[in-house]
Amino acid sequence: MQIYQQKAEILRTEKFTGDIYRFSLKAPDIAAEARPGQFVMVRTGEGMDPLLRRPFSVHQVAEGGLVQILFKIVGRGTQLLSRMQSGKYLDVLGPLGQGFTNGENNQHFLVGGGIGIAPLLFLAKQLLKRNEPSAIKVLLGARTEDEIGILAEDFGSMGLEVLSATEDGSLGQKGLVTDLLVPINETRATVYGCGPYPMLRVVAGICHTKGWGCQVSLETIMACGLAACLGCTVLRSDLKGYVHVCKDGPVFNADEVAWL
Amino acid sequence: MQIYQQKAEILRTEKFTGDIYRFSLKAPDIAAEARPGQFVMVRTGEGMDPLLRRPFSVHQVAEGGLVQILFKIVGRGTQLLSRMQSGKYLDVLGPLGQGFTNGENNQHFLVGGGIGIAPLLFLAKQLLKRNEPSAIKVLLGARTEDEIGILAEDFGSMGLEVLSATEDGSLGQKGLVTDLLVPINETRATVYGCGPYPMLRVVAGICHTKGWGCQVSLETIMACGLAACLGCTVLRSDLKGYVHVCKDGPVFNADEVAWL
Amino acid sequence: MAVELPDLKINIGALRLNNPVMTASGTFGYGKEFASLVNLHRLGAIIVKGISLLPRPGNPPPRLAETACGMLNAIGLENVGLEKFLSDKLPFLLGIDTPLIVNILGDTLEDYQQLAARLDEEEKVAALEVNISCPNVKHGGVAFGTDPDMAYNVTKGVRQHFSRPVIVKLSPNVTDIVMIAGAVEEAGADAVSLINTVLGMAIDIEFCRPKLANIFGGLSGPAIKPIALRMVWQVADAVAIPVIGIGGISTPEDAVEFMLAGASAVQVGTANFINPKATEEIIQGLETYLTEKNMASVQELIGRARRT
Amino acid sequence: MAVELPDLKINIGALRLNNPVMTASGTFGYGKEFASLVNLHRLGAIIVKGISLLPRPGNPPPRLAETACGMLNAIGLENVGLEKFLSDKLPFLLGIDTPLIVNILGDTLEDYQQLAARLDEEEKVAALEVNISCPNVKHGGVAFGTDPDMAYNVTKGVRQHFSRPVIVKLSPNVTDIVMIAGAVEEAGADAVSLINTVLGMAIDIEFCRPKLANIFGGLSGPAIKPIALRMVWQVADAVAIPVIGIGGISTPEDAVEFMLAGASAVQVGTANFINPKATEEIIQGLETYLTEKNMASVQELIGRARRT
Ligand SMILES: Cc1cc2nc3c(=O)[nH]c(=O)nc-3n(C[C@H](O)[C@H](O)[C@H](O)COP(=O)(O)OP(=O)(O)OC[C@H]3O[C@@H](n4cnc5c(N)ncnc54)[C@H](O)[C@@H]3O)c2cc1C
Ligand SMILES: Cc1cc2nc3c(=O)[nH]c(=O)nc-3n(C[C@H](O)[C@H](O)[C@H](O)COP(=O)(O)OP(=O)(O)OC[C@H]3O[C@@H](n4cnc5c(N)ncnc54)[C@H](O)[C@@H]3O)c2cc1C
Ligand SMILES: Cc1cc2nc3c(=O)[nH]c(=O)nc-3n(C[C@H](O)[C@H](O)[C@H](O)COP(=O)(O)O)c2cc1C
Ligand SMILES: Cc1cc2nc3c(=O)[nH]c(=O)nc-3n(C[C@H](O)[C@H](O)[C@H](O)COP(=O)(O)O)c2cc1C
Ligand code: FES
Ligand code: FES
Repeated sequence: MQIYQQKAEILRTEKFTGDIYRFSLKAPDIAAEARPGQFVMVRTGEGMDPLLRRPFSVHQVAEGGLVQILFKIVGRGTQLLSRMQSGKYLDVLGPLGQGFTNGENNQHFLVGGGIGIAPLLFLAKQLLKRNEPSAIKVLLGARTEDEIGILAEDFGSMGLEVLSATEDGSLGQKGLVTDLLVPINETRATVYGCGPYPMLRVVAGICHTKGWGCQVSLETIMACGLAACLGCTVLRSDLKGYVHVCKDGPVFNADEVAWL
Repeated sequence: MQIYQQKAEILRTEKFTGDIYRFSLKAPDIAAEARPGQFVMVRTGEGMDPLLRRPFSVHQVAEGGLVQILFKIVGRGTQLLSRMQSGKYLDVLGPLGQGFTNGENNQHFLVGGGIGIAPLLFLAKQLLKRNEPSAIKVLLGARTEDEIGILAEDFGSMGLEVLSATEDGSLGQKGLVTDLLVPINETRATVYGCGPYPMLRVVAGICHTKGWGCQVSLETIMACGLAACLGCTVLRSDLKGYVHVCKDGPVFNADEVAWL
Repeated sequence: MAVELPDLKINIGALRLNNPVMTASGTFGYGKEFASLVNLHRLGAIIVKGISLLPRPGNPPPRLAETACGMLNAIGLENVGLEKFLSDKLPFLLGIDTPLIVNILGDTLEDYQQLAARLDEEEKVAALEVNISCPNVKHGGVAFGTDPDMAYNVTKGVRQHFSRPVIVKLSPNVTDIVMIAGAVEEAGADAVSLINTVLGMAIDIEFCRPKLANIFGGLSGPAIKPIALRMVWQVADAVAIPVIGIGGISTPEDAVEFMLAGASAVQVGTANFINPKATEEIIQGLETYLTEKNMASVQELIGRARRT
Repeated sequence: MAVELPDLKINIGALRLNNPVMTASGTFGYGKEFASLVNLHRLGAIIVKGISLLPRPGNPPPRLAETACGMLNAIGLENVGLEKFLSDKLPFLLGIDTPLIVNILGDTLEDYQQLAARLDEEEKVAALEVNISCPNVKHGGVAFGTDPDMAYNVTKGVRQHFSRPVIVKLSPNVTDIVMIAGAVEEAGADAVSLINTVLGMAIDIEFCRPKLANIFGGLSGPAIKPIALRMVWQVADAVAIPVIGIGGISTPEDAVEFMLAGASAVQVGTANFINPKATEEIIQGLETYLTEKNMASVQELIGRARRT
């Protein structure tokens, strides 16, 4: 697999509510190679502080060599990034890691929590190439409407059914996204989950119980994204060793990793 | 003496040729207190790298609480500064140090080399309050016209005679600014010098020979500007100890310091 | 309903401070330099530039160099000397209602003892901070702070000549800082403060020579914070006396980190240069942090990360 | 008129390198990880992740934390072990026309010797780099690299079992690195490389616990450059064997600084993470610098700042 380090021009920046931003980057090589669930490592500035690149899922690729990232301000790096303006260049490394694979089952559930929805749009497009829209459902959860409102519309316009849950009830059902999963009755299904660890743990548990396939995209702190620093470990399900999120993941079968 | 730490809005940025910039900052407290030859310490960014503030002479103060700095890009800090846009805020500390004093003599020569001209406009205005324009001459030197062209005009419009020397002959006489000083025949004069150390050394030598008063503005690397770190030392003329540029200077009588 | 502000008071042995934020020696002059920028009465304590028996001119310039998130200094312990400190600097400090801690340094054991004895006479001097990172001229210039026996002897000497709290300031340039801390505790120190600067250098590649005339200098600032924090953790684990954390502290969050690691108080150094109001902002920020965390006293922070 | 390019070749004992820029162990995987980003044939040498006799799983996560201009790692020396290195990683490296240096680590003297003996059989292994920052399990976990005798013994053992150049990699967490360097020189090391990471830590103030599961970790990156440079200067002053500089090197200017301080070559570590093309850019930049300075060979840089 080819990895590229590109100076990517920021062609467009969009600010959504809830401190969420979408950047469209001109990175043709990365756009050509990227697959849903893969990520890029981005420098958030030119100086040495903050030092490390930050990982972001490929949110979408689009015509003209565009790579989009969708991110939320949570600290200094994302703060700096959010202030960049179109016309500037970002140093982007990618595509990295193992993405989602097309589940064998006939029903596909895309489950995203908060900013975890980032890679699901790309995944949905990919799945639509091989599946009927009716075979794909999108389940989104967030604290409040702000965080997922726009994206919910994007999925809707692709002809997909979207179910939402918000903790404050401002969009969809009041509660957690996992609440939406529990009542579903399917014998053969694949769940693609992306979001905070506690949510993924519940998703993995539900899938295990129901006997569904379950792919989850995990996050850890990363230094290199290249399988070189060995810093991005999570415990294997056999508890006997570690997998590396940047190389073996970020997407794992839920039964590959330990849920602590 | 009162020192202020202010978040000063950048009201205007001007870019001159030769990587020289002039920023107009809204810093009323500093503007009210500052005297020619004093300086301010400016943070060049928000992060921790580069870490230290950078010292810049007060180039001018103007109506409405304005402080101007004139600076040249020479490294990372000035580079970062040059990219700031009006509307942003700079963290400015000042006014600091000892400025120029009004020489007792009837002739005043303002001698500036390169970006060293920065504090001389403010000084000229001050001197004009107590002296006839004919008693003040401005001698400017630079590698090429770019570096001093605009400023030469500013002095001219104040009714002052300006003599220039450039190394490439693009403005005024071809040669060094000190060449302009040598032929002058005055018995009682005060020279106010500002520029690179080698130039100031020559200026000090000429003044010594002619028996003129000589005030020079020195530069050193500074950490605090507050007489706290004791880092900004230069050797005293008696070779027995040090003076501190940020507290005892930056303007010194040429005979206070050693010329090595 | 009145909102209870969290209590910021802490004790360093017999020394009672209104809050745990002090100024690190050599970064705050003799206090007066910051008078127009900081409310000096608000500080936990003021620690002044290190004082020797006789005035010292310090090293030739250049004395400073900037590094990534840090700076190097080779001031060479320039100071006005004991007598001038007492006559010129102390009077201003007498007017400040904040504990004064005098940092002392010497070439020999006797130097330290004389300094301690004379400063003991000044009631305003609430405590001494003993800088043992200086070379012992009678021991071939090996720093007092790198040898447990020498560190013990200096501490003991000061202890015997000073009646109020003695803080010993440790050098990080050692294999085992715990061993040094143990030695000074045994010698009767009331507290240890750490770390002093880390020995470093920088080279000017245009002029092909070290950036500092002295070649080596002390590294300080955010760059050294992880090293300082580690040493504070190690020392707090090993000694029973209070530990004062120093090294790159620039924000309230930094101060909290050091206290969670086991520090009873902190000192702000290089940050004073970048943001002269740093100390006050840190005090304010500590209060905010405690309020958010529903903690009644800053003492609850001390060593908390070591207990979970 | 043909412009002469400056000569970048250097020797580390019997080891001949096309240029002085290597990859620091643990920051460049086993080479292959960077194959699509860097022209591996262009590097001075490739140093791979430290290898132990048996595979090691490493420490539990979190293993990383970012700090000001630096990072902490507590990987815990995770590696595939000697056999898997030979079977899975070496074949790819055989195809790269660049000297391969294998970094080795052990729990005991015997571990190091066995590694040396087995790797001596592989012609492709141009040199060994001996990581002595590891704890000696037979000596209560004190790191080999903090004690001159243990450092001497490890070096001697490896020396006796390996016929090509042996580089010993020094720990900075010591009072006197010159003493350790002297010991390994005496034991027959062909070169020393320094520095390994500086022990540090960071605390998460939200969760009130160390950011690393291992509590302590190794600090690397630009933050430590001044410390590394100082140690290179000190060691280059004291030993006759070549010194390889490591620590925060991210730009050609950084590499020049280390060579001016006395390093014969440099290693690029953390910078590979931030800018995977760093090594190539440094090689290119060295060439440019030499051209501008009218120097015919990179060897002219070595120790130049120490001679003026
Ligand atoms: C494979 C992968 C894909 C990701 N995709 C996206 C995405 O599409 N959109 C998005 O907004 N975010 C994504 N993230 C998370 C994103 O990388 C972090 O939010 C970002 O690095 C935080 O940087 P910061 O400097 O703003 O925060 P910091 O100041 O570094 O940290 C702020 C807080 O976030 C935590 N944090 C920092 N880095 C990470 C990390 N890598 N993983 C988890 N927690 C972290 C810190 O511990 C701290 O509590 C992804 C992470 C990974 C590993
Ligand atoms: C009292 C005083 C007043 C000054 N007034 C002005 C002014 O009005 N306009 C202006 O353009 N510059 C002025 N300077 C110089 C200015 O401070 C430096 O150019 C600036 O700090 C360089 O920062 P940098 O990050 O761009 O360069 P760096 O990357 O820090 O350094 C680039 C080069 O400049 C040298 N340098 C860095 N700081 C200083 C310094 N303080 N003095 C001398 N050399 C230095 C470095 O050694 C290096 O060679 C003044 C300096 C002092 C001390
Ligand atoms: C310019 C400067 C001068 C210093 N002078 C002294 C001193 O006289 N005595 C002393 O014990 N420490 C001195 N120090 C060390 C500081 O007090 C402090 O221990 C060190 O800088 C680390 O803290 P920081 O990273 O917050 O600066 C000095 C530090 C600097 C930067
Ligand atoms: C993630 C990581 C892993 C490392 N692993 C090793 C190792 O296995 N063996 C070793 O000798 N040094 C190891 N090091 C130390 C580096 O080789 C280097 O000495 C250190 O990082 C300082 O250089 P730098 O500042 O350029 O990174 C590692 C460093 C990092 C950051
Ligand atoms: S982030 Fe470096 S190995 Fe995964
Ligand atoms: S710059 Fe700190 S004393 Fe002058």
